[in-house]
Amino acid sequence: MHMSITEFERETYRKSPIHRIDGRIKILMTLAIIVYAVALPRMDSLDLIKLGLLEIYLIILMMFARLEFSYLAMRFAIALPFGLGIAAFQPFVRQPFIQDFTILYTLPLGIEVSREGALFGVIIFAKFLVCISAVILLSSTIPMSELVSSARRLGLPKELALLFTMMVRYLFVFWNMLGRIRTAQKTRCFEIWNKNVPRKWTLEQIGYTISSLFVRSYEQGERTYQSMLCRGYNADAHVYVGRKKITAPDIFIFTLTIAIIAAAQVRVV
Amino acid sequence: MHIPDGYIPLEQAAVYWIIAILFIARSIKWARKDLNENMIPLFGVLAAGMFVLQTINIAANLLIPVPMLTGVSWHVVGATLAAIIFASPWAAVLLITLVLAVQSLFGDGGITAMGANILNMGIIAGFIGYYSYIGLSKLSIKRPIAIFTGAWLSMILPAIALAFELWFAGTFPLKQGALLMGTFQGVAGIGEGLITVIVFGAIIKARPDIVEEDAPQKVSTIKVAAAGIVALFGLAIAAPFLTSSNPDGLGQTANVVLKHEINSAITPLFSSYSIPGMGEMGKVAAIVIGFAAIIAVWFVAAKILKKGST
Amino acid sequence: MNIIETRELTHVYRGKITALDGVNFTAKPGERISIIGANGAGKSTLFKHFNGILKPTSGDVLIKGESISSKNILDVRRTVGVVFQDPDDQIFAPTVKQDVAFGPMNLGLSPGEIEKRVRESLETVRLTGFEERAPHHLSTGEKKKVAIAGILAMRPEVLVLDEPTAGLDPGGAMRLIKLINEMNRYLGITIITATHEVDIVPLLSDRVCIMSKGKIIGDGTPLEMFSSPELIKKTHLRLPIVARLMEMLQEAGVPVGVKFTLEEARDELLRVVK
Amino acid sequence: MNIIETRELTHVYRGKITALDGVNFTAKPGERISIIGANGAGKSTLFKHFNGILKPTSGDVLIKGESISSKNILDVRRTVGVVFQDPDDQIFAPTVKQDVAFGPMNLGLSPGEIEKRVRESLETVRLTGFEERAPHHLSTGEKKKVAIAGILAMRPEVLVLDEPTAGLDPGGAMRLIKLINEMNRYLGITIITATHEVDIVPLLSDRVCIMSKGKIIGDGTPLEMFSSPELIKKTHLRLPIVARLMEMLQEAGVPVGVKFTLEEARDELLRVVK
Ligand SMILES: Nc1ncnc2c1ncn2[C@@H]1O[C@H](COP(=O)(O)OP(=O)(O)OP(=O)(O)O)[C@@H](O)[C@H]1O
Ligand SMILES: Nc1ncnc2c1ncn2[C@@H]1O[C@H](COP(=O)(O)OP(=O)(O)OP(=O)(O)O)[C@@H](O)[C@H]1O
Ligand SMILES: [Mg+2]
Ligand SMILES: [Mg+2]
Repeated sequence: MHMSITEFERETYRKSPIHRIDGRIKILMTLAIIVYAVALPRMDSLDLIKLGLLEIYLIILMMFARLEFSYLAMRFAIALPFGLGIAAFQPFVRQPFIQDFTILYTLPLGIEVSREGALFGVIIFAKFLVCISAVILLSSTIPMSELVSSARRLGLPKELALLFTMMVRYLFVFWNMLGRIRTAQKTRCFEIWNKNVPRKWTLEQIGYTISSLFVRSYEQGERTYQSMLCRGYNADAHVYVGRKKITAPDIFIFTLTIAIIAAAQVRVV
Repeated sequence: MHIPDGYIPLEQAAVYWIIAILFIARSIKWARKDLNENMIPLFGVLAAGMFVLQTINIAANLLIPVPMLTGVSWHVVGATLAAIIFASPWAAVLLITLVLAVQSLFGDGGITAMGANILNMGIIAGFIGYYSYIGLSKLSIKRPIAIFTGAWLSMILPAIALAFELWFAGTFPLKQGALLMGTFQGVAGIGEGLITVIVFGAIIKARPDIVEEDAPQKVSTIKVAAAGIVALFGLAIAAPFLTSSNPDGLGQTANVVLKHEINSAITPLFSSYSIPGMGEMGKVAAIVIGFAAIIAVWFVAAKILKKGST
Repeated sequence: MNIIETRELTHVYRGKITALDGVNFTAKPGERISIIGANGAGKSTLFKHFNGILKPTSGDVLIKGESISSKNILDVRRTVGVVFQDPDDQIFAPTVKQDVAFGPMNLGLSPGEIEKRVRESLETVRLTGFEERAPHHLSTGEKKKVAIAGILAMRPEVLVLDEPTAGLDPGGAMRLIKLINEMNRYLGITIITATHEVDIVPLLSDRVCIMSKGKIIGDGTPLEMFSSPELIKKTHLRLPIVARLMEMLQEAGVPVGVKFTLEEARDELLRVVK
Repeated sequence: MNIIETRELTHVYRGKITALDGVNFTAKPGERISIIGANGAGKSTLFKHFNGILKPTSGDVLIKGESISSKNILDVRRTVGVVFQDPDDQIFAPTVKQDVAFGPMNLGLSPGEIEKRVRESLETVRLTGFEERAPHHLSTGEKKKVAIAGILAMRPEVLVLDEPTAGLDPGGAMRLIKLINEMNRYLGITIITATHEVDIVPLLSDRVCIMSKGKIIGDGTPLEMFSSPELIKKTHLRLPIVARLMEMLQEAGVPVGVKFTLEEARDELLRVVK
């Protein structure tokens, strides 16, 4: 399970028609798709067709973005479990907004599986899937720094932008530090279940690990920040974002997305 | 703990978002005034640290794919830590907002649901954690215990809030939800408490220059008392639902009230997703309008902040 | 006028550890100075004062005659470029190219100029082809090169290098020394280096300062400094190898002078042999 | 039997960068081996395989004839002590003393023995008095010394040192070299070093391996390795200074042999002069 943050960032520097689209457009597109998906009625089997249509559209965009299959698989593998839990629960639950339940099976302990519950579970999972796909597409085709500057152009307050940038930068520092500390311990035969040493000592070491992780990352981060200052960085200089023109392909893709959403809504009745 | 997209209906998500935006705007004011430049690296590292620790958790999740736990996975929240270190609950709101934003890019927690997530893990957790810590410190309780309790409460109360939110959304029954997530977070809260105590202790020891040790004494007692009253009030409202044998029945009563309060304002626009007389196109138009409305709120908030900054 | 001057500069880390103890140091424009001294002598701490990264516990640091303050700090950092000892303190961008471009970007240069400087700096340290690599995933020597390129791209008036050759392979080290000397000769850039590799000191400097326990206890030409055995011994230093060999021959009764560079030593020995 | 052996060891970083490319390396107990090569040649990557910190992309690493696996990994790390190039990869405890005691503690030694080893290791690297300091608040050289002390305290059978002298002052470097040689002579500890300081190679090793682009392209005595100019040139290396001076004298017509250490060179020159 090694998806380092650098690798994640790397994918965003590919060259493809999708990567080239203006960041603002990509953000708005993503929001439009997510908001539409979430807005679909709670219990309507037609939803599944609409969501399916959107999912196909997103997959096509991913293909145009030339994202590697193994990379995408990893991204989905990380994201999907978050939504699975609650969805998998639905068939057993009596949703308050559903009047009649058709019982499909009765399990031991009197747990009943209802068709409506199952349908609702499938629908929220489908919604979740579409939203995740949209987010993965966005975050795989736009570098963090550009995401921030695009969000700035869309009105993100500069303090948030600055702190967000710093945070992303320190992600790498922290990640690195974690690796270093683990190596340091491994080299010297540290093992949590080691029976040669008192339990108390091991617990203490875990505590030290967490504290040195934070303190050393912080100090490393501070030194890095100082060296950024040395190279002429100051908070205001960074926050300046130049103007950027929206081009014809940008408008095209945005219109296409809205059109697809409209088509899903109007055609699939 | 992170609610994904699609699990709460849009109109409810919008309400949470509006609350969140108000709090975020105020927390940005805090940053502008009280976050000096030397503290920026610490802020960034803490935010990054919260994220990385949670990423390790993602890995653990994949190793132990217990479906029930994945939706409500254990997370180091860190709101209390941030609030105590920066001596302000607003720091927690801001920091958690950033963490949630990056997490949502990894698919952990939704975009529309982010408002609710910020409400639980940033606002409720931050304020509860901070004021519990301050309150206990004022009662001259030992610092580690005060921190631990604050951090523990900041895990368990948001879990109850979450149970309510999912219940409103109709995706999870209230009592089971509260019991399940409460227990879960109650246990996870022990880890959270320990980590908060350890990290805070380490930072104080390594860099006494950056953290004010006597900050608790400076907070006015009135503020702490007010925070306590708000929290108790919240619990007083929640308790009947949690103890009732038929919370859904109570919910229906509550719903009647809520319909008049919130839903009546939002339902015509969102709930049926249509504009009368426009047929299917009307639904599309309604969504576009709703979408535009959220962006408008965003813009207005940004504008107000911009005015303040120059 | 002195381009860098410290007056009774003292630095105490967290109220306990006195790393600098009343340092008076001056550098004139165009000088080539090496600072040598044992581990923990205070070299890196001194360097961090040259561009205002650390604030004096007491005393003063003057750049071009002006004391460092929050008003002129940006100018100071444009004037004095410091390459830190640990490259991890210096590199942070996601790609090598972005990292090297970071300084020039902040100077507000045109995209064309930035592009040019990045290319040139990377060529200088022989890292062409590494543009899209992540700097954190390089070998130690490669990281060091990125850190140096990042400062070179800013074209500072004073170049301060903390252990520039540590971790570089001999080829890379020689190229860097040559480059530094050229920058000094043709562009008049002031060069201040800290190093433990005494063999390169004579190649890199006209003036040597010896530090010990937070103080400068010796200041003069390489010849002067290396001819006082007690000073050298006391500060855990040694003679450059060439000088040591000449000294050993002297002791064995061969009538040779002590030389510091290979060429000089060869000529001296040829004189004796013939 | 070989104490360390690699068979066609290949390491590819994140599916793209081939750092090791079919390396066959063997070390016999008691050998003193130096590995030299340009920046990015793959030295550090190779060392990280010696104690199983990295896993081979293909090929095999055998310690005392056994392939490294999760079963014997603890034994492997007890046998092979690696001092990494960057001391920050090695130190993490809140105080120097705890850091050095960390390894012995994990080995399950008695408190008295731990105390003794910590004291001895710190004395060896001359850090007595630093026990209660925080290791990450030390100078670069001091950190390096803590890292070395931490491994010495574990008394491994094989001591692997990645650039042990980089960042150490000359006095410290000489002391370390002496210590390493003593450990080899009296305790029979196998010593494997990677270094860019070619001048210390003849002092530290009986055998030199030259790495280039992830391969071992030369293996022999220092004399053999340094006598092939193309090999040296190609790998960005240079001759030790003493050897270079002798070579320059040869070229100028003086009838001397190429020597590597100061003493040998002095004797050779005295022979010619008299
Ligand atoms: N961040 C810090 N906190 C506390 N003490 C420090 C810190 N950095 C350095 N010191 C101490 O200050 C003294 C001077 O350190 P400095 O890094 O300036 O030495 P140096 O001459 O550069 O040594 P080296 O040759 O090892 O790099 C040392 O005793 C060191 O332990
Ligand atoms: N973590 C990493 N991820 C990707 N590539 C890496 C990583 N570490 C090293 N490399 C690459 O692998 C190659 C070998 O690196 P290694 O660190 O082994 O070199 P080295 O011989 O130790 O160099 P140096 O003398 O500079 O320390 C280099 O090209 C380097 O860029
Ligand atoms: Mg130093
Ligand atoms: Mg290396």
